[in-house]
Amino acid sequence: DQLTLQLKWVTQAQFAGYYVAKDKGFYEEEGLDVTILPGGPDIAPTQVLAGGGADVIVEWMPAALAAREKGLPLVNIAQPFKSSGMMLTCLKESGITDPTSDFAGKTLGVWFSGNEYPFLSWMSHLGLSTEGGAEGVTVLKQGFNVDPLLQKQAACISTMTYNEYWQVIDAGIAPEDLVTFKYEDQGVATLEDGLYVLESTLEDSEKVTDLVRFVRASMKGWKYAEENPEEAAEIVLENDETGAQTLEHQVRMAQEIAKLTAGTDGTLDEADYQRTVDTLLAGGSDPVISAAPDGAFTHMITERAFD
Amino acid sequence: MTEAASAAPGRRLWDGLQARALPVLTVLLAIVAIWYLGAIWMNGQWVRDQAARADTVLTTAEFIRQTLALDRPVLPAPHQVAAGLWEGIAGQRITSRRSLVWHGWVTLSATLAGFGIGTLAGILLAVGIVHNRAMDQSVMPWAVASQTVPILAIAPMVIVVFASAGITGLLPKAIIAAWLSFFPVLVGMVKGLRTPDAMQLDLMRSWSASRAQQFWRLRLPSSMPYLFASLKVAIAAALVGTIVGELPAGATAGLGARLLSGSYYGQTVQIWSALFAAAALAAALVMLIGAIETLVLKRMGLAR
Amino acid sequence: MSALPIIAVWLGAWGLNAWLARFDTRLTRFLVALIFGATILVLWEMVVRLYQVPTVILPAPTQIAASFAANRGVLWTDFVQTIVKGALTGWVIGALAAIATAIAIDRSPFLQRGLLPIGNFVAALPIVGIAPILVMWFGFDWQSKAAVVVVMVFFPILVNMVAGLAATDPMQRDLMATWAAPYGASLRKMRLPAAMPFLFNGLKITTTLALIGAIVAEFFGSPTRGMGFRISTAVGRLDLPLVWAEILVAAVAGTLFYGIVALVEKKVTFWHPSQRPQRG
Amino acid sequence: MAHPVIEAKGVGLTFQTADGPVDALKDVDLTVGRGDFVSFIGPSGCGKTTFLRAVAALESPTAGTLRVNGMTPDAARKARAYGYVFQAPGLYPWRTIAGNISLPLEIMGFGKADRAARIARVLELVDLAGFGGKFPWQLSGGMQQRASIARALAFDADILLMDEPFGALDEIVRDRLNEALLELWKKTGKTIGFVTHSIPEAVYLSTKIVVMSPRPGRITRIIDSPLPPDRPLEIRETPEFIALAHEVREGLREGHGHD
Amino acid sequence: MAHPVIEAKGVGLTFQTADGPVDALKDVDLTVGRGDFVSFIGPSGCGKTTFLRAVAALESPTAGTLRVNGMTPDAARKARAYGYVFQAPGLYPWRTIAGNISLPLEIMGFGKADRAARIARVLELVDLAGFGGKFPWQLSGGMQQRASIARALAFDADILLMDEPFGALDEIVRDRLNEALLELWKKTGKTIGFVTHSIPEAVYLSTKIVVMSPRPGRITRIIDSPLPPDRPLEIRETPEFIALAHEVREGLREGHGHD
Ligand SMILES: Nc1ncnc2c1ncn2[C@@H]1O[C@H](COP(=O)(O)OP(=O)(O)OP(=O)(O)O)[C@@H](O)[C@H]1O
Ligand SMILES: Nc1ncnc2c1ncn2[C@@H]1O[C@H](COP(=O)(O)OP(=O)(O)OP(=O)(O)O)[C@@H](O)[C@H]1O
Ligand SMILES: Cc1ncc(C[n+]2csc(CCO)c2C)c(N)n1
Ligand SMILES: [Mg+2]
Ligand SMILES: [Mg+2]
Repeated sequence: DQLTLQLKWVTQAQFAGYYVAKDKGFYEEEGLDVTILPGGPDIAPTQVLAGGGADVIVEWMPAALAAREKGLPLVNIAQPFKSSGMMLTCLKESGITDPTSDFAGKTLGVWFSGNEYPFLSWMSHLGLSTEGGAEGVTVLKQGFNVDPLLQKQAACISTMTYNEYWQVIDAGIAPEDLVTFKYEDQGVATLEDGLYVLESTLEDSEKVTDLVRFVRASMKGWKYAEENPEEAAEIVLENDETGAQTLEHQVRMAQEIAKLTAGTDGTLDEADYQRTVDTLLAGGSDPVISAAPDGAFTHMITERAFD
Repeated sequence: MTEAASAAPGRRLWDGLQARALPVLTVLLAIVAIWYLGAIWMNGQWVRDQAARADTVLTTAEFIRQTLALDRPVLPAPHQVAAGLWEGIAGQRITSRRSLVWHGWVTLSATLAGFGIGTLAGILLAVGIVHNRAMDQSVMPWAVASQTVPILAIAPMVIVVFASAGITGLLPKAIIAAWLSFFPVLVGMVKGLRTPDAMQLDLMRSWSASRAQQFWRLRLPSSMPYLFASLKVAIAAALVGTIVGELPAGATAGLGARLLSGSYYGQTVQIWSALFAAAALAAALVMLIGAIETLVLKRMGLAR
Repeated sequence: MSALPIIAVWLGAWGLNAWLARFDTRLTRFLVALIFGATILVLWEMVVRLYQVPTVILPAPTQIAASFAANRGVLWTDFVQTIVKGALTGWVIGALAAIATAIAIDRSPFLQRGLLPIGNFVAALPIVGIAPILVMWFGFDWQSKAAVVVVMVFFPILVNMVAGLAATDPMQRDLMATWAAPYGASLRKMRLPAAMPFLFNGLKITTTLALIGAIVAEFFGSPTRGMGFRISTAVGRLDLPLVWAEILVAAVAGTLFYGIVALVEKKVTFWHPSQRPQRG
Repeated sequence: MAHPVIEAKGVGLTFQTADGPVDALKDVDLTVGRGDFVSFIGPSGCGKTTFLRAVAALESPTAGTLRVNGMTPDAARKARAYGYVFQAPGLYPWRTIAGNISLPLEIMGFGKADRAARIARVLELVDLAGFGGKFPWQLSGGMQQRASIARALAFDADILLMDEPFGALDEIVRDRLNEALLELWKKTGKTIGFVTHSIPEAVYLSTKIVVMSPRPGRITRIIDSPLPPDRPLEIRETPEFIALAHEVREGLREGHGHD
Repeated sequence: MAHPVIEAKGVGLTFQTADGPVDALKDVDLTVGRGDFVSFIGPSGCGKTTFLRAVAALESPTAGTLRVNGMTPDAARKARAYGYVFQAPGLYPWRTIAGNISLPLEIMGFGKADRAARIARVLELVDLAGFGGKFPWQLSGGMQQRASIARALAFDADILLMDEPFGALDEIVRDRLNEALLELWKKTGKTIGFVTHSIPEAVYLSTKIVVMSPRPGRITRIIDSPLPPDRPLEIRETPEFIALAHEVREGLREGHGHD
């Protein structure tokens, strides 16, 4: 059976599990023909899903819940990523040591296009306005790369533990010259890289069977990638059509990703879900979502996959 | 005076070459020189910071050498870009994903498709506008408005919308390219088809020529110079459109994807190489159209 | 069968226009264009409703209008940031630089032969490529957007202006020679006026380029306002009506910008055959 | 047929311009019979071109009636009754001289061999044999004008309308073409309408000279020529000729008054 | 000064074209004294325009020597010795008629009041008073040509060079302007070089008629006119005039041969 998966970002080890499952024939074993569509800076996977361009998407939970409130009935069917890899990376020379006291008056780089929600809710936790001024923080829409930090246009930028952070290091800045704040450590972590489908898909029993097989094969891929990061990185590299990735960077990314996928078989942990919803709801005057969502996830698929 | 005129033809060719090549070379040289200075100046900050972090003091020669050899320069030096281009063009099998030739080909095919669609649309609309008064009055203002829609900004969305309608691959890119390239053709062709003067039209009338005869034998031939001028603009526009269309297609192929991934990883050398490859492609396409133009106009006796 | 009403509306509006077009007065010309646009909007609304196109793919005009009304403040802020600060400033600087360069080139055939071929090459550089570089050089705010616009509009205007300065006919130049006019006088009194139709051609083309450049450059980094910023953010938030409201602002602003330049052109180059009322 | 070739009764033509209406023609009555050679002469702006254009259905009169061969001018146009030579050559620059002459023939559906024969014949006639392969801009102004005359002659229209065809030519060439035109007219019996600024030319060529005057454009005199059809160039020194020229000049002066 | 105004000795001018060199002028010898009125006449392409342009330093001879007022033509140009009327009006379309006439005056640094007075005077002279505020394209071709003549007269250059200035005008207007030009010449004693295709015009106006012939462009005859400076229009019917015209025509025919 045919299935299309829309990734959240470009081909890289962040999505190693899916590429491994495809390359190693795990999907084929389940009788599936999976097409993997890479994402990009301005691709909104939710929009692709709504438009019928994909059956399943990889998306972050804040964006998925926000879309659900907008009337697009997204449902989480599996959660391969247990922990969040998001953090804010600052130059030590900016003098920031403690988020609660030092962010005021600084310029921070943030990703937008639906990825700004975790940051916004963190700031509202801290009681900082994002409109600039001495009491708030000035927000920059961060582009694709880490230049704003290197060029000192921002005191801190958003980075992922597995990707942008290492680009900063590769650019020649020593880890001692940096200060990082993980969202996990700040108690504002939200779930990343889950698999989402439309509610209507779940009403179709044939589709549901496909999804079950898909999740099962994908998780097999993830576990394989966890254990063999080098091989996973090579598989990713083969699938990269731009030819821009380097093996060294992808291997490192695969190793970092393994830390995030560790400790889950893909079943969504309700406690993690609740923490994400609470974080998003506690947004002060401008919460990301206004009410606790209902039916935003299902365990049906993972249960049938792993029983 | 007369002696100079009767100089040997070989000598004259050489003089002509010199008169053409010398200024270009001079300006080129000046640009490269300014570029090197700029590279030293713009990369200097980083080199100084690094030296400060490492607690070393650099000699001037050291400093200059380092600014021109950074991995992630703010402005790569010309020789770095040249090396990147050479590596991308000649250093790979052309089917390799690291080959600029391969990416160039992907972009080129979508560009040509979009250019074809755009040109056809532009010409058809122009013919309609010239022959139908209602079309003249209604289409033109909206054609102008259509170009002010920031198509480049909504290209990602357009790609998604097309994907939802089942159109994927080369076509969505080509349609964005076509959107950008139909306008110059439309404007040029309307002007061109209207360029026959009153007397030429009156002659046709006095011979009682049909509309079709008027079109094929008068309007179309006299619009040729305008058509070619617009085609040159249109093909460059189509290339830009394709490249932008390739950006949101994410990590797939094409010079646009190459630009983007270079940008994503801060690989300035890769950006600049892709950029130059794109510009060279555009220049080659424009030159190709120029060559066709000369050929056609010469056959028509319009080139002197 | 559900396409029937759509086709009916189309045919009806077309018939009305064909009839109106025969009068060819200023009023009917305006009406014809208006009806054409209105028809497209109605058809759009009908398609969206009849085929139940999801809002996240294509919102209906009425939804866009509602979003426009609800977000006037945001739209205005974005307009000022992107169009007034980014596009206009860049366009003015780029145009002035191009005109000055064109005059320099006009004086020196050496420059003309050296700069123009290279200029054509540079003009072919896709802006999307330079935008991230310029954002890196000029920072996140409107200055980098203006820089992108400067680069984008410079060469089209330069090429037109150079052609314009050379557009005097030989007789007009010979006349100046018989009067032994110095360069300054022949520039001011002959070349500049003769170049105006060409200059305006370049200025008109670049109005839309300037808008596009300023908006696209915001994709590569921006403060948290601006039309490009809003469009990409709103797409991420699935707020498609807001995206289209921004597009509407861009289209209206662009058309106005174009219209104003065309109007000034009419005033300045009233003498050019293309601006004179057609005889016969 | 009993119809006169051109019959104008009370023809008026008013242009609506931004500065108000312009009476290009007013109350024009004129009858031209088959085989007439009619010259129109008068100061600039008196409506000569406008009248010729109205006859060829390139303008529509706003008053009076105008008939050509008993039909409306437009019907006559559709019947391809006209060969028209404009004041400027109006050659199509992307066609060679032969191609230009061929164009109306193609439009009217002449066969290929017939076209070639006609082109050769008219090129000979205007002294351009051997130049058929050249493009217009490779010829001097005078040669271009002759080519445009050749083009109008090639398809043997009944009525030849010529708007100052010889204005750009020097005297010698002009004399030669005048003779050739007279020759052609005598041989073919075409009806010719001819606009000129030159009094001797009008007198030398015409069977009927129409003198016009501007503001509003109208006919002030119609002079029938007593000269015989055979006119050597030397006829211009005869007293009859000089008297006729004098009469035309008088007519012109009347209408000139204020200008 | 003892210098002749224009002195050409063995002047040749060859254009290098794609089809090979074209001898536009060859071995031209001519001396023009102060106050002469010289007409150049000859078939199309014989080099009349080229010679006038060489005198005005708009072309450089490739052989021989050419002096104007004892200087090189270029030095004379810089000294603003020339008023030049081209074959076509060549008005600047973005300036009104008055603005066009004012332009050379501005360039030469005339004061404002002086400019206004001169503009009014020359507009009167060419019968265009009241049209100063119009733009060129609002006038008929003839009026434009007169405006361009007015422009050349406004700054009182020593030497007036006119290239078929009256070609586009009808006979009556032409007669009137011929008279006015003669009047001006007698009054100011300017030296005038005048190209025309019309034999009577050349004879009527000139003190010296230069007949030229093409391929290569050269002078075939120089005819000094015995006519007195005072020339009513009727002089054209005198036997002297007719004889002179005949001589010019003979000269022209000689050079025409094959064309
Ligand atoms: N299309 C038009 N619109 C307005 N006015 C016109 C138009 N065509 C001609 N006229 C005016 O009609 C009058 C007659 O013009 P026409 O061209 O017939 O003159 P003409 O006798 O041919 O003059 P010429 O000897 O200069 O060719 C003029 O006053 C002219 O300005
Ligand atoms: N710029 C040029 N380049 C090449 N050939 C030229 C150029 N100007 C003139 N000629 C040639 O020089 C010869 C003389 O031309 P010129 O214009 O002086 O003739 P003319 O006597 O003024 O003719 P007309 O009466 O047609 O104005 C012609 O054969 C012409 O083709
Ligand atoms: C312009 C832009 N920058 C970052 C992201 C966010 N994002 C999505 S997946 C991922 C992991 C990258 O290693 C990141 C950072 C985005 N969507 N758009
Ligand atoms: Mg006329
Ligand atoms: Mg000449």
